[in-house]
Amino acid sequence: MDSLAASDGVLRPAAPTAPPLLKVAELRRSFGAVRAVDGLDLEVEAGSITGMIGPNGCGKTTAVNCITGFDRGCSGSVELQGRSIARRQPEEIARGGVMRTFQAIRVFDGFSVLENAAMGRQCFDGLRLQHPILRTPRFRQVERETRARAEALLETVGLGAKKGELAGSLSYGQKKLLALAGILMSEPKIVILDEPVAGVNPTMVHEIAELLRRLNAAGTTFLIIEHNIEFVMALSDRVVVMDRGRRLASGTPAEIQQDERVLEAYLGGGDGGL
Amino acid sequence: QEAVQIGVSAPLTGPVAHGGEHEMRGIRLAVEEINAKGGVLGKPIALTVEDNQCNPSVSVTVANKLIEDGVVAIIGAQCSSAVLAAMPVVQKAGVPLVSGIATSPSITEKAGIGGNPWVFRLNPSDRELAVADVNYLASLGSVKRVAIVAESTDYGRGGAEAFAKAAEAKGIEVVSTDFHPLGAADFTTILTRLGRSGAQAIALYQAPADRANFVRQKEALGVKAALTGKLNFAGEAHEKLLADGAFDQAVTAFPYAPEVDTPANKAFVAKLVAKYGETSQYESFAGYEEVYVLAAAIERAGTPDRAAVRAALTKTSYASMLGGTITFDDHDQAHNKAVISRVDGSKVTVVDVFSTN
Amino acid sequence: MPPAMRSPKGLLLLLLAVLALAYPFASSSGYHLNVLTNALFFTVLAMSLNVIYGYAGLLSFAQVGFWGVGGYVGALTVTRLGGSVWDGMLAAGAVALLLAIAISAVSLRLSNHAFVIVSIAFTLLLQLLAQEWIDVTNGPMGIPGLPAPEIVLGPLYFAFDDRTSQYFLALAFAAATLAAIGLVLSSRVGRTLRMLKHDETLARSLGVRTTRWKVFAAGFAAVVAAMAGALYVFYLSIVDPTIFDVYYTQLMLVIVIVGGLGSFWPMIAAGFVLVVLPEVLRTSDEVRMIYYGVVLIAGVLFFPRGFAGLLAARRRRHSSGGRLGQPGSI
Amino acid sequence: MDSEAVIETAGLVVGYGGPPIVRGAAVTVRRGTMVTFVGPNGAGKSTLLRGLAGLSAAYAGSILYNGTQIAATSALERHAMGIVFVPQGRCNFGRMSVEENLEIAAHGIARAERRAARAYVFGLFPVLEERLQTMAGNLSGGEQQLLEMAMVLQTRPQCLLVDEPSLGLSPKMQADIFGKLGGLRDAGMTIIVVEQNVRAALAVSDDAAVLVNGEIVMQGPAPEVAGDPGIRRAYLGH
Amino acid sequence: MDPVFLGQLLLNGIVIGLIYGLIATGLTLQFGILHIVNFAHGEVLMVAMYAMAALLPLFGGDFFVAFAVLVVLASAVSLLAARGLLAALATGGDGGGIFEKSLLLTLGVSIVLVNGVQQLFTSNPQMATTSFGYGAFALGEIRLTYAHALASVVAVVTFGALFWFLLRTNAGRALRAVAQNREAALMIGLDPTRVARRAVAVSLVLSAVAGAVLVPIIVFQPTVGQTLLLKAFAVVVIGGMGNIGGAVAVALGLGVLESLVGGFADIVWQNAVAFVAMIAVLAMRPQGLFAAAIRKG
Ligand SMILES: Nc1ncnc2c1ncn2[C@@H]1O[C@H](COP(=O)(O)OP(=O)(O)OP(=O)(O)O)[C@@H](O)[C@H]1O
Ligand SMILES: Nc1ncnc2c1ncn2[C@@H]1O[C@H](COP(=O)(O)OP(=O)(O)OP(=O)(O)O)[C@@H](O)[C@H]1O
Ligand SMILES: [Mg+2]
Ligand SMILES: [Mg+2]
Repeated sequence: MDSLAASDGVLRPAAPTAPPLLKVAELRRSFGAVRAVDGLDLEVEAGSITGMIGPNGCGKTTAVNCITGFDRGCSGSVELQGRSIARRQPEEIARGGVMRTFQAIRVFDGFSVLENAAMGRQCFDGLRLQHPILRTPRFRQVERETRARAEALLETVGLGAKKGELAGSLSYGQKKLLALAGILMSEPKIVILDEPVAGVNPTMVHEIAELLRRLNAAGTTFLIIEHNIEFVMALSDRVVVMDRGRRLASGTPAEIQQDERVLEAYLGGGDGGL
Repeated sequence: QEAVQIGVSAPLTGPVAHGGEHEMRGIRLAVEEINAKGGVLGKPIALTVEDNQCNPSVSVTVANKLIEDGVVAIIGAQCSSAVLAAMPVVQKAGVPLVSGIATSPSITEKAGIGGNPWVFRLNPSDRELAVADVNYLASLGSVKRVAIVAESTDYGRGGAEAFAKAAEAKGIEVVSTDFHPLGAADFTTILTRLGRSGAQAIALYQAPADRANFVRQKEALGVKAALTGKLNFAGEAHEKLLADGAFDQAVTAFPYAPEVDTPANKAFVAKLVAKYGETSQYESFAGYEEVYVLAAAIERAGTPDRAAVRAALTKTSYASMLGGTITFDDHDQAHNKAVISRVDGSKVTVVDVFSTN
Repeated sequence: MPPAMRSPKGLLLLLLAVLALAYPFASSSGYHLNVLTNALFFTVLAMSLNVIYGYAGLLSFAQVGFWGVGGYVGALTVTRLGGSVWDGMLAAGAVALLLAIAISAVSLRLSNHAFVIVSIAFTLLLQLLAQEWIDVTNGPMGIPGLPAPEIVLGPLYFAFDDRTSQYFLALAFAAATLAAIGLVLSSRVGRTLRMLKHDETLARSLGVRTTRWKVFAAGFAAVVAAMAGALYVFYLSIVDPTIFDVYYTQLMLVIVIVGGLGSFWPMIAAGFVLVVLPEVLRTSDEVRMIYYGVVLIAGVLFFPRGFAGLLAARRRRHSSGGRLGQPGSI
Repeated sequence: MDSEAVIETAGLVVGYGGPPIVRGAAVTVRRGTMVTFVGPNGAGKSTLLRGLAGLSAAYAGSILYNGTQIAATSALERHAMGIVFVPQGRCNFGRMSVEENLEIAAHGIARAERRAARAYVFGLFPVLEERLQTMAGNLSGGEQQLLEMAMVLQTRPQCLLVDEPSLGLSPKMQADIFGKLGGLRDAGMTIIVVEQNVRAALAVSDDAAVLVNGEIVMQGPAPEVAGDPGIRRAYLGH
Repeated sequence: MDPVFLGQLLLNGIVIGLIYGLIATGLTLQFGILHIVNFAHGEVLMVAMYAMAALLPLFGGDFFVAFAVLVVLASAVSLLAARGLLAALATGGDGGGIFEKSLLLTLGVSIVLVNGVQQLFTSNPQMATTSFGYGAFALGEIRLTYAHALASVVAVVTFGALFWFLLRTNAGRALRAVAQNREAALMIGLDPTRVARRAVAVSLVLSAVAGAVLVPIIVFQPTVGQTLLLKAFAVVVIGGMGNIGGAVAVALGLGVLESLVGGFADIVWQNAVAFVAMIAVLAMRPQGLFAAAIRKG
């Protein structure tokens, strides 16, 4: 069944010097009779953009929840740079450099857009408790940097004019963009995006792609789950296809687009609006 | 014409509000009577009433407010902890406090000689009542084993301890002592146990509502044991229970009973019934006598000066409606008479009015 | 010009300080001072609830528990261990901190509703303990006759044993604690706590150690409440189990909600209004509690978002933006 | 095709209590047609739909529904008249099972017809039948989207307003859903769609409008809008 | 061990548990489902008790007639009260936080009711005499008073009805739906306000029913409701917020636990054990005993 997945691992030239940044093996999670993730193997190379596609309900989001610690009922191994992060608390995993967005958008409704963006960085700016309380010079310095970066990012995603407004009053797509900006505020090792451009205007999708490419060039690794095939194919170095909780195929975008099984299981009728 | 200001601190809201309400009836009645006869020092008495919610900190606030308002003296507080909290306040300000209901022994310990000379207590302590109760119980000869049920407050604990001690002295065995939280509504469990413990009597130290629940459930569960301890039969619920025979064979020593057959008491009861449609309760009686004792002291002092009134209070000699004469001892504690009653069927008989000391 | 006077807010603050300091000299009423002193204590207590509820979003009925524990630990430190009142306050803070950490360990994973129940159960357990552990707490009678706080500095001696000095002591305590809380909450720490309240999952995904922050909020709030409780019992000169009364919880909650969850100055204003209000209503004797209830109901009807909401609404009218709620709601 | 207008607005201004968001929209939707609104994020597309559905206040302007003025009616009244709105993002009863969600949504359907209605939506979205006892909040994003469509389509509304029906759906399902919407339109339903999946949506629509900054900048037959080079470049991502 | 004693304790416990559950039913709808905190819940019971006590003499102490009249009266009053409550909660939009607003509002109502009733009826403990008198069933040596038996039966019937209502009727489903997602309710044409109003009215009637059946059991005074409040809230939360089966199970467990503690140890420790048990149970099942969690990601 998963011969391609298995042989794929064998065929690939081993890179002994650089183990994958994120390595997931035999990941499982079931809910009653539903085996949402059913022995998933996944590797994300450092510095890559890896796309992940698959039909609705095939277990993509569940897998992300397992990797990032939000789902406590998973089994299997999850390694970041060779070290296990399975069963760690989500905030520790985030601090370790694995950050994710949520498919069902989450922003802090009662905070301003700028604050929302700034919050993405506050656990990573190296300040300790006393700095903000005593408003030390170091704190002011960091605040200035955070603000500058937040403003720049908001500008890029088209929210520059909205920075003073409450995040709760944004439109759906704007919230999505805000969540994305927030997660990009710090410099995580790997960013996992769960449908970052669903509901985003096509023109903006191009700009997001540009932004991600730029950040990737600067060293950030991405794992992107998306149903926008064009976006995934254009951006990814490798694409992993999931089906029924496991890996159905993986390869370069070109390879995937030729794969019969993928066309049948996912894209539907071989075209799927490509 | 200026009035003589008397302050009242009473629990008018909160868990023991009914006590405060009845105390106010007695207080108001006494003040009306005195004013009708020309008041004290030729001036009417004016009451300033404040709600202390039976809460010590509110009690302090109230005491301060009353003192501020220029009262000559303060009556009440009713709850022991409220009295205890107000004591240092009145001492500092030099205002007499007359308390007729709070039972905590530490009030007496702290009052009078070597302590706080501004606090006076009229009611007998539960210890004295318990001794009288047990003595009478022993004299009946039929009760050898008793169980104690008391609320877990200073009132309940103090009463239970006093009763146990008195029982021991008389060779009556205490088979069990149960404390329950104030406001407990269900006693079926305790009653189940007591019903099987062989106790011939159950001594109660409970707030009226809890006692009524207890007695009603005891009756329904068919637990056969006479009731004793600190009981009274006033108030609608208890009157009904009494009428239904739920208190049959009960014996109690209590600071007051409306059945006491003195002219003064009969008149007092009649007045209250006329005014409120309800017979007098202990708190009304206490409120009434608090006012009279205080008014007499002001009259004797000849001036509404607080220190003079305090001095006059120490020399109190007041003829209580129960028949005794109230005087204060070194600790400013009066030893009023108390009442032993028993119930046969639904009929309350005052067996004895005895002096406490 | 001193910096405090440069902004209108600073000026207001200065005015307030002058008023607070001058008040005892302007009025000779011990009763009024007593009410004001109470207002100081309850404002601090309410502010401690604001830390954990208004900011971190955990409705804790344990605050009154800590307040009571503070009272008892303070009293026992003085009566049993022979410490000074200040030792009592420190001990109160320390014990409360330990208790807060312990209770946090069990309760912080709970849903918000479950947390409420646990915090109530915790307080009621403490009350039971105060009531029933008679050997230590003296049971329902409480521990009366607590000494007044005093300062002994070599030959210098000062006792806070009259209304005015006690008022100043309470004022100093309130100013210090409120300033500390204000400093912490107005900084990024306050924002972090509010993140927990708004969306804990999102906060965790951004790396916020939510458990640690909740413990921080619980501990901070507990220490403040306990120290206030300790000072309060020396002010009253008695501690007894009614210090755990729901009355205090209700008062705190009402202050925090009327002030506006997570607000600072409006909450302080609410603290004063709501402590003074029942006293003002005393003129009407038995029905005063009914008036009080009616005032609460009217409060909800006319200021549904508390004092803070009132201010915010006024500010909004002058600027645009900000989110307005959707019409109607269940 | 019938050319009578089902919805006709003039000078419609909609907002959330603050400044107006949609300013002076004039929209005409003919019976049995499908109209798609496109535009950048935050343009006011959802706000316009909410205004039509009665969920956001119309500050000014008129909304005619089958010729009757409905600008002042409530969302529930409009629902009763047959205007049904599916909001953007998640909108179901998360703590109830899929079955209960479908059942409750069928409250307006006569008891005798419920079984048929159920069979109909299972035919549209078979996956729901497999997940019948799962709590809606636990479904995957795409499954929830399908559930919401199913809840609403059960009742065969006269006039359907959908905000981003393809959100979170796999390419296969996207094609499927637009196909189904087209089918419903062909069966006589009037449909107004807001979409970011512009190409797929315009392919099945009769008419289209481009909304920018709260104002309609272009309006016309779908192919015409899709073909306008300026619009394509600026808002359709080409 | 003495089986009669144990049997009596268990029976007492079950009955107490059922009564706790009955007191909690109104809250299950208000708090468990609609998330409206009702601090005046105990006062609603209290007022119902006074009303029942006032009605009883009019019907010669016949409990059932008075009960029927009370339910009719309560329904009328509840509809009005529900309308008023929801209207008050709707002031200022939902920005004020429905939870906080309801807390403050019902606290105010509670204060007004306690003190108002005290003004009208004094705070004397009241006892109503009913046709049950002090009668009891005797099962061998085990006794069950008529009043307790009645309360138990009413409790069981109420739970059954509520269970059926919430899970099997469209109105019950609509209620849960509206509380979960107002916007989705509008999407499918449910009127959230009307549904909520009906639910609050029903919950108030349930509270009145609970108050009425307590009349033959406990003596009451204006503050009686406050002592009943905590355990009712605990039952609702630990049972899993709106889960009727859970609430019943927790109530029964609590009743039996308390009864056993009271029977074999000191009754003072009943509450202590109950509180510790609550904390322990919640520490193990953070969402409550019978609530399922929804995925976060
Ligand atoms: N907590 C849960 N309880 C029951 N079933 C669940 C739970 N969480 C997920 N599932 C089921 O597991 C399957 C996988 O869901 P998941 O959200 O991972 O899908 P997905 O690949 O992200 O789909 P989509 O593209 O639609 O977002 C779905 O069928 C869903 O119904
Ligand atoms: N609840 C609200 N309160 C105040 N302003 C709002 C609210 N919702 C949206 N807005 C504002 O209205 C404008 C239009 O929002 P709307 O949701 O209609 O956009 P949209 O075109 O649907 O965008 P998207 O494609 O991202 O869904 C935005 O600027 C947004 O900030
Ligand atoms: Mg998903
Ligand atoms: Mg939108």
